[in-house]
Amino acid sequence: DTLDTIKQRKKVLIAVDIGAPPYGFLDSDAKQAGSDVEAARMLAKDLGVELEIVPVSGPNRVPFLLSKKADLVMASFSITDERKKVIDFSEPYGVVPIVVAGPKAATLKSFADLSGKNVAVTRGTTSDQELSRGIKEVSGVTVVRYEDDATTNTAVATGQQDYMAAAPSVVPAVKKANPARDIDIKFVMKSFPYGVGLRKDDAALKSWVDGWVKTNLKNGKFNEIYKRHFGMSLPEEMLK
Amino acid sequence: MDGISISQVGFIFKGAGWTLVLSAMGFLGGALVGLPLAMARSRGGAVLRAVTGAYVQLVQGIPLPVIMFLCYFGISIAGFDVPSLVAAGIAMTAYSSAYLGEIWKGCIQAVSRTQWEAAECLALRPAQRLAYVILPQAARIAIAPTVGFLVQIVKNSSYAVVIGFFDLTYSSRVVNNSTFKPFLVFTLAALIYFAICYPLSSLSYRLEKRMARR
Amino acid sequence: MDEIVRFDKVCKSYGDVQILKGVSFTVGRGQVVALIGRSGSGKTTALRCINGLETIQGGELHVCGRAMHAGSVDLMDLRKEVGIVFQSYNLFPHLTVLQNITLAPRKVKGVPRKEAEDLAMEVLQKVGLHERAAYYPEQLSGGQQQRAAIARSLAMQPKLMLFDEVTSALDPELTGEVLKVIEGLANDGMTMVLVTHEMAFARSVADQIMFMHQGIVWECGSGDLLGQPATPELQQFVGSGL
Amino acid sequence: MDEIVRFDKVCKSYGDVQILKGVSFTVGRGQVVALIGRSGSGKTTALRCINGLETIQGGELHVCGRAMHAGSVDLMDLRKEVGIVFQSYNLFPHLTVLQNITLAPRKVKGVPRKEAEDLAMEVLQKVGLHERAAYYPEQLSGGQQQRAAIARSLAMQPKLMLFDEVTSALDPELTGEVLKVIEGLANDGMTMVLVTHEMAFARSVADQIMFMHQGIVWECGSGDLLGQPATPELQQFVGSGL
Amino acid sequence: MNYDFDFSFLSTHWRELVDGMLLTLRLSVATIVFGFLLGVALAVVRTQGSPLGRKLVSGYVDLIRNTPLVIQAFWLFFGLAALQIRVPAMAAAIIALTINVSAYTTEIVRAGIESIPRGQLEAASCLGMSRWKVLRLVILPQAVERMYPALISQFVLMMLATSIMSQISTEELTASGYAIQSQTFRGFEIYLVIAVLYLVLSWLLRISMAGFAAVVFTRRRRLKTPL
Ligand SMILES: Nc1ncnc2c1ncn2[C@@H]1O[C@H](COP(=O)(O)OP(=O)(O)OP(=O)(O)O)[C@@H](O)[C@H]1O
Ligand SMILES: Nc1ncnc2c1ncn2[C@@H]1O[C@H](COP(=O)(O)OP(=O)(O)OP(=O)(O)O)[C@@H](O)[C@H]1O
Ligand SMILES: [Mg+2]
Ligand SMILES: [Mg+2]
Repeated sequence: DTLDTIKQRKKVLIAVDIGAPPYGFLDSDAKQAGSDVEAARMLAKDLGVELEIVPVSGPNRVPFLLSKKADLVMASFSITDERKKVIDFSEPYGVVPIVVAGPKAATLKSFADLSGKNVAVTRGTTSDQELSRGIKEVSGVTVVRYEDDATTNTAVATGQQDYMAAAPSVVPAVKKANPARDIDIKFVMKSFPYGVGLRKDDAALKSWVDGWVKTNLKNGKFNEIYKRHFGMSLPEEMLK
Repeated sequence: MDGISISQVGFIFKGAGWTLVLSAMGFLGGALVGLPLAMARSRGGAVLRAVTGAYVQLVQGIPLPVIMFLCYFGISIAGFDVPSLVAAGIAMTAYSSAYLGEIWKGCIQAVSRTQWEAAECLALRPAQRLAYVILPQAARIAIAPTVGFLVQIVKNSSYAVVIGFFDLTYSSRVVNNSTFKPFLVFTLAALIYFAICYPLSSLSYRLEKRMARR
Repeated sequence: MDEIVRFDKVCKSYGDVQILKGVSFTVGRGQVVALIGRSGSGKTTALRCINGLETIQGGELHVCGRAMHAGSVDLMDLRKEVGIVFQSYNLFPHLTVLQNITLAPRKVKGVPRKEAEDLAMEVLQKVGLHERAAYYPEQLSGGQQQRAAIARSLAMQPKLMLFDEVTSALDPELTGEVLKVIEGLANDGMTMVLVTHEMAFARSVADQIMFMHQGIVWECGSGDLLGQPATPELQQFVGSGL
Repeated sequence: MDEIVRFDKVCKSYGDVQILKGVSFTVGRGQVVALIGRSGSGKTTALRCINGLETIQGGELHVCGRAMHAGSVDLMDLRKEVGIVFQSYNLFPHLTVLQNITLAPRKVKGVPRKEAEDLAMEVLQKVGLHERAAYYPEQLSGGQQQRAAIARSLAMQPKLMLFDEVTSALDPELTGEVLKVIEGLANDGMTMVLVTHEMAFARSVADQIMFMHQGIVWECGSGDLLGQPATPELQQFVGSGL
Repeated sequence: MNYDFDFSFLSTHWRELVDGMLLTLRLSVATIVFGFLLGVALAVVRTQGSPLGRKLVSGYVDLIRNTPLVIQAFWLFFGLAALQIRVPAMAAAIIALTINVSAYTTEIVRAGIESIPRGQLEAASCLGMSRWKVLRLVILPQAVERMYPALISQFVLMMLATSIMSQISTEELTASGYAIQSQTFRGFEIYLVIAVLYLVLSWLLRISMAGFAAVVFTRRRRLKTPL
């Protein structure tokens, strides 16, 4: 079992996307920072082992886990049915609504209004999946897929693209990078709780992580991290 | 610097260090595998030549990023637990051995047949012929193209970005992702690569000129 | 008289083309045999068979007491006793003359460096090149390179020396230098087989002259042979060759 | 008599080394002038000055009515009237003989393809190569290549032809072929300047022979010049050259 | 080995792979054509141009050949955007690859031009051809023919390098692989399939370039002398 392995080697390998602010990024001291990084640190401490962060990007989170290059994935890993077929998730420890954003002036209320437009999205993320699902019936939408969140953000911030599908947390970052581009949230596609990704049949580890998540939701530690990075609180029902 | 902190620049330079380590691994590994490969390709029996030829065709027909993926995930699927540095090193070795093998094969073949015969007629054993007569001559021809290929190794180690190895390219990408300063970050990265590669390629060019004059 | 080389109806083909069609002759200890004949008549091929650079397909060939046709000869061992010098010198360009000469004695026979170098200087003296020991081949004239190549073979102290048109890449002046060296070896009693186009030289230095034609020894005899050819073929060859 | 070429105290240097030190001679319409002289005496250089491959540093040089020394000559235009053939043929290896010949007429003069090809066949006939029109240069012997090169120049219908040792890369048999072609041109009345080492040929074909020595025209005269050299220099040259 | 291979994604996702492959092919062909033309033009400047022109070209070649393609692509992609020039990903990819391959082509063609004997140039100009005509009709055809094998190798390398363009959102073969992976999570198998597809592509490219040579270089075909 992975839990034993972790304890034996006295080190846990957690996959985090450090190119995805505010979940993971480099601060001005070039130290890894972000909500997932902090959560991972907390997990390692509570487990009483050393932490090794394995940097991943959206598309290769699952292969990293399956090929045992990581014990756990904490990389804004939304819980979806497709993913559940291949891996397990812990109880959710955060939630990410995914939205479509665009220039303030544009009127954009639903997928149908995207007709004839280019939309930037990070490849292989839930935003990608939801966007693809939502525009199936809409003609003339071009989805432009980038390799990681930061590239997507850069593309919008620098003016490569006008529209993006992403988590709302990135919108301020884009604005900050280029104030001239007045990007606003247009509509919410869906809200996804995200959890810790585990390999299937890792029962012992899963039950430990589930317990750990519950405890820290109750004692408010997760909410504290979340508030610091997202400027809002976790939904009430999660904190119970 | 505007928008990037000193530590972040330092982070990029640390990535440059890893690029050098990765390149050195790729070169050493490539040389260790490439030399026997070159000998098999130039002097081996029909079967050995066919097998090694197939290996070269295979590696030279697949993009390095895809080789990186296959090594990275393949090794762990095979049940070994290796850090990404090792996986990238193995991929670089596969890549550079195929190219170095071909370069060196050409150099060995450039030593004329009559040298083999002369050595043979002096009763030197096959290994001695190679060691004392052929390889020293081939090595002289090989220096310039080998140094030239080193540049390719350094540059192509940047493909390790696809498996998230913290080389110069991935480091600058992460810094860009955290700072949104693409122009600055990638110009800096390009300059560092240039500073590493340019001396090598002009050295290779000069050596080539000198060889041509002989 | 000992026989060093005995060709007995030796046949040799490349693919379908038969080059040697039953060559027979012998070389006794201390004898000098010259092979002459038109280009393509198989002289080089015959010479290369002697030290095993080519395998033969028919007949018998004995060299230094070894049955070459049997196919089980230790060639490395044979070549310690048989030296060969080519038209194109084939010196090792990355080594000095001295290193060229000491390489085989040291690595093959295990002679210690010092001793090998003394021996090398001795043979260099013999070919008149002792002052060029530290030079690289490219620093020497063609004639000097050829003499160095001869010295390299001599340093293995062979029982038999083979020479394949060793002067044909040289101009007349340099040719003279090299022929003098070979003449000296003949006087020292070295057994030699030489392929040459220098008729006058063959006549003066060889005990036996073999005229090869169409893959066999067409005529043979002492140096006088050239003066009184018995066959029209040799007559024609001598007429054009001299 | 029209003057096609007039050298008047022409000087030419490469860097510090003066090669032509005041060369003077004229070539009239329909004349054949042969330049002879020792290697390095400046014959090739003089020839190259005529069609502007080299610029001159002193004196006057008129070619087909143009003042070459003035430096404002339209070389493209001049070269439509002056053909040159080199020792090393310089055929274009990627084109057939016919394409080699039609290239310049079509691309420089704008002659339509069909017409250019007819003309090409005509000049090929003249040099005896019409059966080789579709061959590539590498498929031809040296003599054939040289004749093709002559045909290529002729197809531009020049007023003046220059030949620089066009036979010295050829063996005697092939040399004959080429010289016959040049003789034919002379009989047709073509104006020609030829650098040659074939004294007998120069004598028979040239109206004027210029002996160049130390950068000037040392002696000149009709073919008989070679029989009765006036200066010891020419005497020596003729003695060694014939 | 505790891993079960599963290639069932091929039956549902083959279309994406084919699309990716076609895009890779289009990207390669476009880049080969543009890169070759630009490379030849630069080689001409490099060998015939003014001293300033030559310096500029050799600076360009040095710069491109001593920095990695990925970095060039990032720099160009985001750099252009920062200058408010918007280019679609496909165009950006073509520009980056064209610049890259043109630098190598320049060096190859330059070496070819320099290997043509001076006599060819003299003979042509003595026939009254202008400099440009000499170059176009005599020098370049021979130079390209001589260097054709080197160009084939370079173009195959370039085709393989298109895979890195997935990083700037070009949906070529490797990107198709990413996309299928993020839906099926069969990473290793997918890259195996992709590796095979690239092998097929590089084989196709070699064959068709050799075929092209047979058409263009009439002499080689007629004399049956291989390149
Ligand atoms: N490796 C080979 N494969 C096929 N044919 C060969 C080979 N080596 C030599 N030959 C042919 O064998 C014939 C005899 O060659 P050989 O070199 O023995 O002649 P030679 O008498 O030494 O002539 P030369 O005076 O030109 O050196 C020639 O017709 C040659 O073409
Ligand atoms: N490009 C050059 N730069 C410097 N010196 C040159 C150049 N071309 C020719 N020379 C020198 O000019 C001299 C005359 O050369 P030229 O070729 O005119 O002689 P030539 O009479 O044609 O001799 P040959 O019979 O050998 O062809 C020679 O000494 C030669 O070395
Ligand atoms: Mg021979
Ligand atoms: Mg000359």
